[in-house]
Amino acid sequence: MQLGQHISHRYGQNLEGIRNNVLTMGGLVESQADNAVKALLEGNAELAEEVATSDYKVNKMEVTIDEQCVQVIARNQPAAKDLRLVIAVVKVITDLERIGDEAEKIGRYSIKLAKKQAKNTMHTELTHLSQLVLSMLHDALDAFARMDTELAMKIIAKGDQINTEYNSVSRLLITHMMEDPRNIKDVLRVTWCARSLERIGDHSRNICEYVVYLVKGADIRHTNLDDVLADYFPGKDITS
Amino acid sequence: MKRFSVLAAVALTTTAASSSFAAGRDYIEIVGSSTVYPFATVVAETFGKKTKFKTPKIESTGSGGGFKLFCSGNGINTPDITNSSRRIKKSEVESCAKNGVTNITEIQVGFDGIAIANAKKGKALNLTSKDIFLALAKKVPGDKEGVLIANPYQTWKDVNSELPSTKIEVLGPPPTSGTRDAFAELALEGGCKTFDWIKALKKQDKNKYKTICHTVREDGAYIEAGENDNLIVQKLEKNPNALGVFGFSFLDQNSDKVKGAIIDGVDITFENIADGKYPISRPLFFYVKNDHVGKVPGIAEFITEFTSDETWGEEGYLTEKGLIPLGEAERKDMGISANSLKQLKFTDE
Amino acid sequence: MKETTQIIKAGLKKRYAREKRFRFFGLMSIIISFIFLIVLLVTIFSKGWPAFQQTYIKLDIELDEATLGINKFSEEDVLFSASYQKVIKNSLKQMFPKAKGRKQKRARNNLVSKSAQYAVRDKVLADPRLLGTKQSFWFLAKDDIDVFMKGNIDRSLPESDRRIKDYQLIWIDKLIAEGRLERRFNTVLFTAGDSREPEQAGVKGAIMGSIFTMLVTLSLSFPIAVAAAAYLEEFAPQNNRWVDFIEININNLAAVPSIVFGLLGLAVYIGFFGIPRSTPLIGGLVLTLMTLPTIIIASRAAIKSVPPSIKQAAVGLGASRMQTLFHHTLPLAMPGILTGTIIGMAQALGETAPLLMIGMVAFVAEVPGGIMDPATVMPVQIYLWSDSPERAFSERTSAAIMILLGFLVMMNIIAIMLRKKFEHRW
Amino acid sequence: MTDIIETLPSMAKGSSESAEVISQADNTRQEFDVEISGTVGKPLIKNPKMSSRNCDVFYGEKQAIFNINLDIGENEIIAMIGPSGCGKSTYLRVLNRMNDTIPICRVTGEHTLDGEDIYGKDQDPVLLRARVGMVFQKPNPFPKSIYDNVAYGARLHGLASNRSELDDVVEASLIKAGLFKEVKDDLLKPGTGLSGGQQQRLCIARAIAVDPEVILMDEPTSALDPIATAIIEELMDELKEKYTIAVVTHSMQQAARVSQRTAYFHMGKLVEVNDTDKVFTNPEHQLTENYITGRFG
Amino acid sequence: MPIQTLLSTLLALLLFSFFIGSKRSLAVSTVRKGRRNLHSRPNYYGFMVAIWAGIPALLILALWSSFNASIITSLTISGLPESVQMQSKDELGLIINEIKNIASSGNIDAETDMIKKEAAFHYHRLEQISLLAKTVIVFVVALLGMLIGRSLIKPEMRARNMVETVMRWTMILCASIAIVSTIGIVFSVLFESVQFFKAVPPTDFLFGTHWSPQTSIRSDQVGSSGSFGAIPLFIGTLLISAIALIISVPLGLMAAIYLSEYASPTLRSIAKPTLEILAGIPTVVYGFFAALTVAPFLRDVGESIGLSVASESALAAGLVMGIMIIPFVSSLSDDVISAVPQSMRDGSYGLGATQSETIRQVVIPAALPGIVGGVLLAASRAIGETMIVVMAAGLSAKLTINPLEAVTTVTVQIVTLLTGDQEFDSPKTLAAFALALGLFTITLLLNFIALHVIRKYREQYD
Repeated sequence: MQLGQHISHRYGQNLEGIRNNVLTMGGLVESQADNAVKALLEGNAELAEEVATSDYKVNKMEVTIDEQCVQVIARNQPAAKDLRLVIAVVKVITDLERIGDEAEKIGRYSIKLAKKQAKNTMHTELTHLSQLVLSMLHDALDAFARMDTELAMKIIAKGDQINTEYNSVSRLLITHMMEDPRNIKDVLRVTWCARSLERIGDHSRNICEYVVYLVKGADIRHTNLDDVLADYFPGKDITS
Repeated sequence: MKRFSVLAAVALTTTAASSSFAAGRDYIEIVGSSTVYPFATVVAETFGKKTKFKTPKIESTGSGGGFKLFCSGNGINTPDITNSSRRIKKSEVESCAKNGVTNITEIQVGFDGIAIANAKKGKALNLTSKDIFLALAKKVPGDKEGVLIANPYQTWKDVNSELPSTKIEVLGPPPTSGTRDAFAELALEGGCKTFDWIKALKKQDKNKYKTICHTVREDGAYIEAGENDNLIVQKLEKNPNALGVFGFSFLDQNSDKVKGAIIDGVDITFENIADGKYPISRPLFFYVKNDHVGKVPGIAEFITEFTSDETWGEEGYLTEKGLIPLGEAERKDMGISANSLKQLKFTDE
Repeated sequence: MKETTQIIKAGLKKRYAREKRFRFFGLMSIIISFIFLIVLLVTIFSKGWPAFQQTYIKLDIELDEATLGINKFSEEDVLFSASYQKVIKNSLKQMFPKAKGRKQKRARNNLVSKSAQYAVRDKVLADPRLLGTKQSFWFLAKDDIDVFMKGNIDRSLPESDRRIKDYQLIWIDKLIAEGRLERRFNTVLFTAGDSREPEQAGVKGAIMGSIFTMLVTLSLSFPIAVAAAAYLEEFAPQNNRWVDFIEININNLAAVPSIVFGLLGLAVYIGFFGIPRSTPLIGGLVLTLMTLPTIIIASRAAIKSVPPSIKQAAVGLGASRMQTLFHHTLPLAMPGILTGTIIGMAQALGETAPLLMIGMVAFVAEVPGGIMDPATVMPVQIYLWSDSPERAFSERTSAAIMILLGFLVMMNIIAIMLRKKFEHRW
Repeated sequence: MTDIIETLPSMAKGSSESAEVISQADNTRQEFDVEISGTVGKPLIKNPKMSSRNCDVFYGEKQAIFNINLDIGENEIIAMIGPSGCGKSTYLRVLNRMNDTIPICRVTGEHTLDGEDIYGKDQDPVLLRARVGMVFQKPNPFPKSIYDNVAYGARLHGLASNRSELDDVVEASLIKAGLFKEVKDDLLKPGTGLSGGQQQRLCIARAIAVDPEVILMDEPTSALDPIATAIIEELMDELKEKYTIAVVTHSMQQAARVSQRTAYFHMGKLVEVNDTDKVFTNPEHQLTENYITGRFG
Repeated sequence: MPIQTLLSTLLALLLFSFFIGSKRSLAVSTVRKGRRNLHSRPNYYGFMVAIWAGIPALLILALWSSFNASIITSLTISGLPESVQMQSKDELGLIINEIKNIASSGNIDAETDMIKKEAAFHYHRLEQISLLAKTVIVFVVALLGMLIGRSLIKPEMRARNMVETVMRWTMILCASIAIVSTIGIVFSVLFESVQFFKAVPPTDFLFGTHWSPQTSIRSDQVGSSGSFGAIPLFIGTLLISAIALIISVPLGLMAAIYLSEYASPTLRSIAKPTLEILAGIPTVVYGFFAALTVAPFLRDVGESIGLSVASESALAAGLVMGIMIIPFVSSLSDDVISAVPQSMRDGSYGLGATQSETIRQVVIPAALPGIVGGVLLAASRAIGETMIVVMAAGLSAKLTINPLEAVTTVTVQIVTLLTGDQEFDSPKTLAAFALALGLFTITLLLNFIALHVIRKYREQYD
């Protein structure tokens, strides 16, 4: 999809500004998530502390972008793809903010877990899941930046993988709890972290859905993936 | 550019507003009667061509308007000569004198015959003055002596059984015209006088007499047709039943279209008018402001030209234009008094 | 189909009939007007055409010194005042010796115009050495002869009803047979001033008079009228008694009969300011008053129709009201102003009545050379000629009308061209 | 697609390089001028009230409209949008043969109203215009009283046989146009004395009084303020129940608000016709998209 | 210096002042901060200087010229011996006149008495002095004005405002010319009218139903004075104008409608100017046409259907006059009809009106004020027309509204009375002035009413 040049230069600038801010916010959120995972896996309390305390930046960006969107709607009454862009942005930043929140949560648990680093290594179980989620987030943001619906569809299709991974991690952690009831407190923390990672995956998926909406004008939420593929990506084998 | 034109306009207006037009006038200015106009213009033109003076300018203002201008004073802005189809009146002499115009010469140039004519196609008419009076007067004597009734006659036959039974329709000049005046005085009064009791009235009550004899009927039989005599001629041609009253020169020029009626047994011809046999003709005059002579170049020479035999004589070019000349002796006297600029001494009739 | 549709359909036939009738009336109005115009023009043109031709007669003149009483060495004044009529008479006598009686002799002398002697005089003055020789001259024929040659006197009429008698016919036939009679284009009509002899009469004096008068009228009435209109439309306060009064007066002046302006000119310009009578200046001044209201009314309408947005735009750019007026409003209103000016000028060009009072209804033989020379104007010339007894003037009257109409058409064409040039669309 | 990616980094750097962006955009502009091969969306529907096939309109030598095919359904409001001079008003005037009054205008193609040929030999433009009424951009009340303005058409067409019937027609039309309450005491006052919005409603009342089947509106609110506009839009919505309405507008918001379908015209061609919902969120044609989002194209 | 030379020299001086002014302003501005700090454009400074030079000089010139004569005259009189001065005013006027004549002609006969000769010489000298003084003063004032104007030039000087104020006053002056003319007209006819009303009571004039000035020409016959009831003249004017309007309004209006609404542009561009020729044909031609073609035709037609038609009838004159004024109605109506906005027509067509219905019910009502204006102009032309009436309707003042009879109009009577052969100060001539005054008053009243009616109409529909 091409954006083209607006007749009203300022309108165009405003829209671009919003997009840029969203991408910046995406980048911020992504690094938050990265750091959180890193802190969790490495038991780096310092990093975890930083993640836990810098969520306010994400929140602030959300408010700013929200404000910008309201202004654009009020002033320029965007239509068609501009309208979809604004709507998508409003939704994307909500998801990003949530991702930020999840990252913060992971950070907080990581601080506590880090102190017991030496004794417990259950959180290493999360390595695979976190890699998966982070790449998904990265790709989603990429799809948004490039308005790449095919990439977005691929990510959406990955959603199942995360579920599978989360289920297996859950099973593992339950085993840990059964092994040693003293560990329950820590294991629960790790479970919550896994839960957060799963949420980040869901949010990323949402972002991808908005990308499809933004580009194709089709709302694919709560619809069968195969139908969507048949309708909007005919003749393309995306999931494979 | 526009502002300059505005400036120019302002300048022009001021030119107009400033009254000092002291620049000399080198041509004679003549005003007055439209009846004399055709004759005066011919003289003026010949004068202009023959001599080295400029051709005089002649306005056709009517006799009254002419006197008004003439009598408005001496000076370069007033006319030098006025034409008139009647004598100057006492009141006019007075108004002249009031403005300092006291030294006037009166010159009678000849006569203008007034024709009563109808179309060539129409029947030849042999009228008497009485017929004319009875046909055209506003009130005519009734059956009893001394009683006037509103004119009842509708056709010529009603007036005189020998005349054809056509509707009385006479096109003539309006009451403001000298021609009309002369016509009333000569034709109507002539017929009027044939009634003895009216004639007798003349001595007792002149006003009443004139009222009876000069008043023209206004019920449509006499049609006031303006002073365009050409038009009257053409109208007569279109309407063979109608008669017209107009100057002799027009009859002369249009002898193929209209013919004059015989009045009291006299045919309207050049000779008959000159002899005074034809009853309806009137004198024509012009008046010269003696004070201007010598100051406006050419006045004396113009008078000489006017009064030369070549001009107003029996063979003169004015007769070609229809002027009836004065008699030989009168002409001579008039010529002398004119060229010597004899001052007019007004005597009431 | 809906009920209303049916009702409408039912009435349609009648309405279309009405439409057709209406259109027909419109077309008829134009056709009727055109018929009148054509009738008038045909009358004028058919009468006026012959006036553009003039009959000339060739005579051989013996410039005999003895007859003339002058010789080659005479003073110019003597040469000037000699009677050249005699040699012309002699020449005619030689040609037609049979004339009997005074009447016929006079008729013989009147074959050629009275101007003939002056033509001879001018030639002699130019070259006194011609005296004593025999020269051929083409003289203007007398008006009667001219009228006859143009077929306006019927030969078949009985002699007494004809202005050209039988003996004259014989002379004319002889002249024709000898090739001494010719019809040429009538240059006199355009190069001479007024004359009482139809064959010598021309409209140049009247044309020049009209031109000078119109110049005065135009140069006064145009700026004044435009200024007045601009003031009333652009500057005058609304609902001001004085302005109302001006407005009523302007409208009223448009309705005042033109003769009244003549009275005004007589009383004010001549009586009060002492402007000389009979001059294009006074005529122009009087006609200015007469045309002013017409131009003012038209100009006001034109200025009013300039969209206010344009004026506002100019004022918005910081132009003063005066600048707006001169730079925008007036140029844009120019087509309308010009239309009004032309209508007014055309009216003034054809006006006689007011000139009566200020001495322009006059015999002026000399061609005026400026606004201070005595002059008449075209319509007055037409009026005077139409009232002249000489038959030959009637065709000249029509010819003069044709020339006046030519002027009018020219003015209209200029107006249309100017209008085209200034026309704007918004 | 690729452009965006290239422009993005520069965008991120800030506005100081925006000039460069514009020039890039200018370069890309050529690519937007794609050939319009035909109308996208759904110009044709079942059981249309009016329809046009292969419509061309010429002004003298100049062609103003190129091959338009469009149906207008019963009781729907169809909005026509497009840049100035795109032919939408011209097309609107084709529908009731108003173009007949322009001598140099020539219309070809098939045009029907209820299946009847509008330009057929036996079709009468006067009758047609009574059935297909029109409301214009600028309120143009006649220099008559309010009553006479509304009664004008009814009188012309003889729709009322007596005074009281005429009164009824006038009252009913004014009520339908939502103007009756405001003017009921001033019916004999001149129509030109009303406010702009009232005048336009008067014009609508005038059109309704003839009881048309279709009402064409040529930018009916372009000269009005938002309140008056809102009242007229509300009125259009009500009128939709009885009449078919085609409205030309320059306000996309208005088109979006009042119409069920929207047609986009571009340089004499009909580019896209679609449900209004779709056109304003997700137009199919690039040109439509550019127009409604306010882009070059 | 004669006035023409003086004026043209003055004009040249004004041009010179203009250039001086604009040059000076440029010079002044460059000394300081350059052109931009000038308040007005250099042209305006030029105009300002020209105004300073021109207006006082022209004013002085006009004043001098208007008082010149009377001052010199009184100076001459005061130079005369007392015995002469003692004489009555009339006598004195005569003497002065004579002196003036002597002076202007410069030819002094031997007979003229010494006093007059001297006076004439005195007069002549005074005149020469006056002329010289006038020339000198005017030029000095003009030069002084120029210098003052020049010295006033400063960059901050508001030349434009000053020039515009002067121009504005000039415009007011131009607009007021209408009033001046009205006053002029009233004054030029008032004096004679008053004299007339001394002879004829105003009531007789205003309400008399008989107009017959025929016998009163004889001033020696007071007893048989004619009657001067103006009613028949005004009725006649109305009758003929009404006939003319009955002919010209429908024809002109329909022609205008056809041209502006139905006709092709080519036909219109040809037909409109062609029709306008009708207004340009001299009225003499119409007069002949009416008298020689139309009137006999009407009479013959009348005879054939048993109606008595006078050979000079109001109908013939009115008919031809109607033709003459067709273009007044058609051209002006055509303009206003074309000016009716297309949207009005569209509105009507859009409702299913036919073209004629649109024209009749929408276009014409909308154009009505303008059409009425055109008709009024045509009517005033009809009222003022003389030649046609003189030739075709005659001069007999009959109180009738029968168009088949001969009538006359006010203007015709004015012209005939003024150019007649009777004495100028007889009531008969003076009646012309009274008629002019009457006509003028009536048209003024009508215009007054018209303005108010139009105002009311405009308030309603604008």
